[in-house]
Amino acid sequence: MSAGSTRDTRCTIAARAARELKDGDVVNLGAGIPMLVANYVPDGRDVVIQAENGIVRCGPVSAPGTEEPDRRNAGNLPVELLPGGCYVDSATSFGMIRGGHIDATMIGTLQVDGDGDIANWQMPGRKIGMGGAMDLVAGARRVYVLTEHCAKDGSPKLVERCTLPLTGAGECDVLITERALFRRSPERGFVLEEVARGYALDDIRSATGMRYEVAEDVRLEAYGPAK
Amino acid sequence: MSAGSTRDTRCTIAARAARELKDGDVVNLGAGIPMLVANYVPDGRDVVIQAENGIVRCGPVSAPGTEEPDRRNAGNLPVELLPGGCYVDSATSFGMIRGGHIDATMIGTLQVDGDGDIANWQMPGRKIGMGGAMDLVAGARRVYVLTEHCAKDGSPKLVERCTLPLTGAGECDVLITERALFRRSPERGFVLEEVARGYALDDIRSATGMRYEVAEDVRLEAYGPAK
Amino acid sequence: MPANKMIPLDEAVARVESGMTLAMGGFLGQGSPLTLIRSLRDGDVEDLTIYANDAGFGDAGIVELIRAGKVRTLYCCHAGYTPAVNEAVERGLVELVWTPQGNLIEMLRCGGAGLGGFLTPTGVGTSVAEGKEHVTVDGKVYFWERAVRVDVALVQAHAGDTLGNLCHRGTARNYNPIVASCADYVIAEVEHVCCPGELDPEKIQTCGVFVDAVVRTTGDNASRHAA
Amino acid sequence: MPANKMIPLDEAVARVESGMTLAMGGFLGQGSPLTLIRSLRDGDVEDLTIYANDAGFGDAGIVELIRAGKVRTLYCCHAGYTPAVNEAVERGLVELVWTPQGNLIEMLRCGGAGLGGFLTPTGVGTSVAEGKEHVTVDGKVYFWERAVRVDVALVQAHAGDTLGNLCHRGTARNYNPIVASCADYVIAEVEHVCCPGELDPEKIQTCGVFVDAVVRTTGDNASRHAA
Repeated sequence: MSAGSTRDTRCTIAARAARELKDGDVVNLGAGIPMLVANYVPDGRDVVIQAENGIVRCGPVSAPGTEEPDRRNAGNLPVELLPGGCYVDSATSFGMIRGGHIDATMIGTLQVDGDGDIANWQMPGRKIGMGGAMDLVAGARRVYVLTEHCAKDGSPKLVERCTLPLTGAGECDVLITERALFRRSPERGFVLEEVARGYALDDIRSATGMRYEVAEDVRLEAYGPAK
Repeated sequence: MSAGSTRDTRCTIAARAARELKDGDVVNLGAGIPMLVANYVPDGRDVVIQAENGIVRCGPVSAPGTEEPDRRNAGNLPVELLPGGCYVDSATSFGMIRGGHIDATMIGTLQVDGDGDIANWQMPGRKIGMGGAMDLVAGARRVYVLTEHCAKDGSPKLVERCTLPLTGAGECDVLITERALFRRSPERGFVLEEVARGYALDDIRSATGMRYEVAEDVRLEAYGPAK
Repeated sequence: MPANKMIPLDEAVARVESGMTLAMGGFLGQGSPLTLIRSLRDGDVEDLTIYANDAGFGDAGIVELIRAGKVRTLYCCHAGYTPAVNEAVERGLVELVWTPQGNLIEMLRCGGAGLGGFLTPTGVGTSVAEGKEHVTVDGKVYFWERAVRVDVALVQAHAGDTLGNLCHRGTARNYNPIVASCADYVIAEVEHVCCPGELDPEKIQTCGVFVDAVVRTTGDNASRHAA
Repeated sequence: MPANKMIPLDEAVARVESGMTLAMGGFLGQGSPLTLIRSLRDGDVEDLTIYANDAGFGDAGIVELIRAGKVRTLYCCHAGYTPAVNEAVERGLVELVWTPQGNLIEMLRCGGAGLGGFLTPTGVGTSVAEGKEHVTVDGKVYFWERAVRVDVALVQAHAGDTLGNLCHRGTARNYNPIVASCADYVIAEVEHVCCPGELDPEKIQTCGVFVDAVVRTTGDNASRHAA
C-alpha cells in the first residue's frame, strides 16, 4: 500500500504520462515531475518539446562541459537543441501557447478539484509566481496535471474545492498520480479510468477529496513503478 | 505663374520636403511624389527609409541587372538594402509604424482640408485600396502631405471639406505643394509659412479651397524648381 | 522519428473545401504561394473567403482565383496593381472588404495567438471604423478590431525543412510568418527543401510547429522576382 | 552618415530618472542586461517601476536593484529563483504584481506597437482577472488587458552594430526584441559591437530603429551562462 520512495513515485507518474503523448505532439513540460516525462517517451515517437522561454525541439539537459551559452530551458538548465529545433521570442512563444499550437501541457499542482480547477502557483508565505502556467492551462489543447496523490503530510491534493489561488478554472483534462488516472469530460467531470498496481478502488476513495465517478471499465493494476 | 512641367512640379515639392528631414529620422515615403524625396536628402544626413512591406534602410531602386529576388519596396520595385538595413515581418513593421517609431511619413493625396483630414485612397470608380496609408497617418510622429496644389483639371485639392473617403481625420501636420508650404497646429489650423518662387499670396488664396491663416513672417520666394 | 511533413501538392490542396476561409502570404507577389494558388485555380473548390494583403501583381496571384470565379470575398488593403480585379468587382464576381494593412496583419496575428481582439488607432474617423465600438485610453481614441482565425493558410518560403521550419528571404518575410500562425491547417510551399538541422536555427522565421504540410514550389512558380 | 548610437555607459544610464517606469529583457538571466542593471544599482535613482519576466537568477539581476532599495513595484511572473526577493517583499522594500508571462509580454508588445490593449483568455477565473472587464467572443471568455509603454527599456544582445541592430543568441531572444519596442528610450548592451553591414540582415532580430543607445557589455557581465 506504500507509494514507494518519492523517486519511484515521480517516475511512475512520468512514465504513465508519457504514454499519453502521440507521434507529432507538441508538448510543454512544467517543472518537477512533468520534466521527467521526456525520459519515458518511447523511441521512434516524435514528441516536440516546447519550452515557454522560446525554444522548440528542446533536447535533454546538456552533459557537463558541453553547455552552450544562451541555450537554456524554462527552468534555466542548459539544454541541447534537437535537429530542426529553433528559437522564438516570447510574444511568439505565447502566441503558440494561447493559439492552440501546443497539443499538450503537463504541469504539477498544489491542489486540483472536481471542477478541473488547478491551483499550482502560490503557497502561503512563498513568492514564486505563475510563470507561464496560466497561459499554458488556458491555451494548450490538452492539460495534464501530474502530481503525487497526497501532500507530504498525507493530506489530499485532490480536494473538494481549491482553497489556494487558482492557475486556471476548469482547465484540467487529465489527472495522473502514482495511484490513479482520472479523465475529465464536461458531462461527467472526472472519471477514474485506471488504478495503479498496489492500490484498490477503496484506497483511491479514501485518499481523494475531489468528487469523481468510476469508469464502468476501470482498469486495475494499470500501471506502476517502472521495473 | 505657370507651375512648369509636371516633372518640375514634382521635383520642386520633393526637394522642399527633403529639407524637413533631420539627421537620424526614420521615414516612410509613399508612392508618387514622396518616393522622389529620397533623391533630395542632403549628403551626409542619415535618413532611414522604412518601407511598410518590411524593409528598413531601404536604398535606391536597383540598377538593371543587379536586382536581387525578394528585395523589393512597397511599390514592388527591386531595391538596394543599405548597410545596416534589415527585414521585418508585417506585424513588426506596423508595430513600428503605429507605435511611434517612425518619425515622419510623406504621402500623396487626392484631397486635404483645413481640419487636417486626408483623403488619398479611394477615387470614384477605381478600386485601389488604402494599403498602409491609414496606419501611417495614424502612427507616424509627423505626417507630411505632398501634392500638386491643384488637380489636373485645375480644381483645388486643398478643399474646404474632404468629400472622398478619408484616410485619416485631423492627421496632416505639414502640407507641401509646388506653390506653398502650410504647417498645422491644434490652435491655429493650417498656417501658410512659405510661398514658392513665381507665386504671390493672392495666387495661393485663389487656388486654395481649404481655410488657413497666413504666418506673420510668411516667406515669399522660399523655394522653387531645382535649378 | 521526426514527422516528414512533405506531401504531394494535390493531397495538400485537397484540404481546401468550398466555402472555407483562407489566409495567404505574399505582398504584390513578394512571397506569394503561387504553386498553391494555381493548384486551387485549376481545382473545383469555390466560394472562398480570403484574407491577404492584396490581389497579387499584374495577372499573377489571388487575381487568378478571382478571375476563375473562386472567391466570394477578399479582405485586403490593396488591389491597385491588378486591374482585372476592378473588372471582377464590377461584374459582381467578388466582394472586396478594405482593411488597413496594419489592422489586417494584426487581426491574423491575434487569431493565431489566441487573443480575442485588439484596440487600434488606425482608421479612427474613417469608414473602416464605422459601426465599431470605440474606446478612449489615456486620452487617445481606439476602436475594437476582431481576431481572425481561418480554416487553411497558404504560405511561401525560399527554404524550409521537412518539419515545416521556414526561412523567408528578404521582404518575402512580411506576411508569411504571421499567416502561418492563424489557421487550423497550414500549407507551406518551399523552393528549397532540406533536412531537419540543415537550416541555421537563428534564421528560422516560421517555426515548424505552425506548419502542417510542406510542398515543393514547382518550377515555373519559383523566384518570379529573380533578376 | 549613419548615426553612431554607441555612447558611454554612464551617459546612457543617466537617462533613467527616479520615479520612472522601465522594462527589461532577460529570462532567469538568459539575455539579462546585467551591465546596465549594475550601473543602475550603483547609481542614485530610485523609486523605479519595472516590467520584467522575473527578478533574475540567484543573486544576479533585478534582485540586485531590489536589494539596493531602488524598486517600488515589479510587474513579473516569477521570483522563485531569487530567494532574496521574498525577504524584500516581507520587509516592505518592494511590491510584486504577478502578471502571467504571456499577458506580460503581450502588454509590452501592444505598448510598443501602438495598440490600446487586447483581449486575453489567460487568467480568466483567477485573481489576475479580478476587476477587469470581461468579454465573450464566439462563446469564449476573455478579459481586457492594457498596453504598457515605459520610459526606458534595457535590453541585451550577443552581437549588435552601431546603428542598434541586434542579434540575440539562442533563448536570449525571448524578451529582448519585444522589450526594445515598448519604450521612449531604449538602451542595448551588446557583447560584440560591429559596423553597419557586418551583421547578416536575415539574422537581425531587433531592428536598430527601436534602439536609441548602444553600450558595450563590460567583461564580468558578459556570457554569464557560458559553459
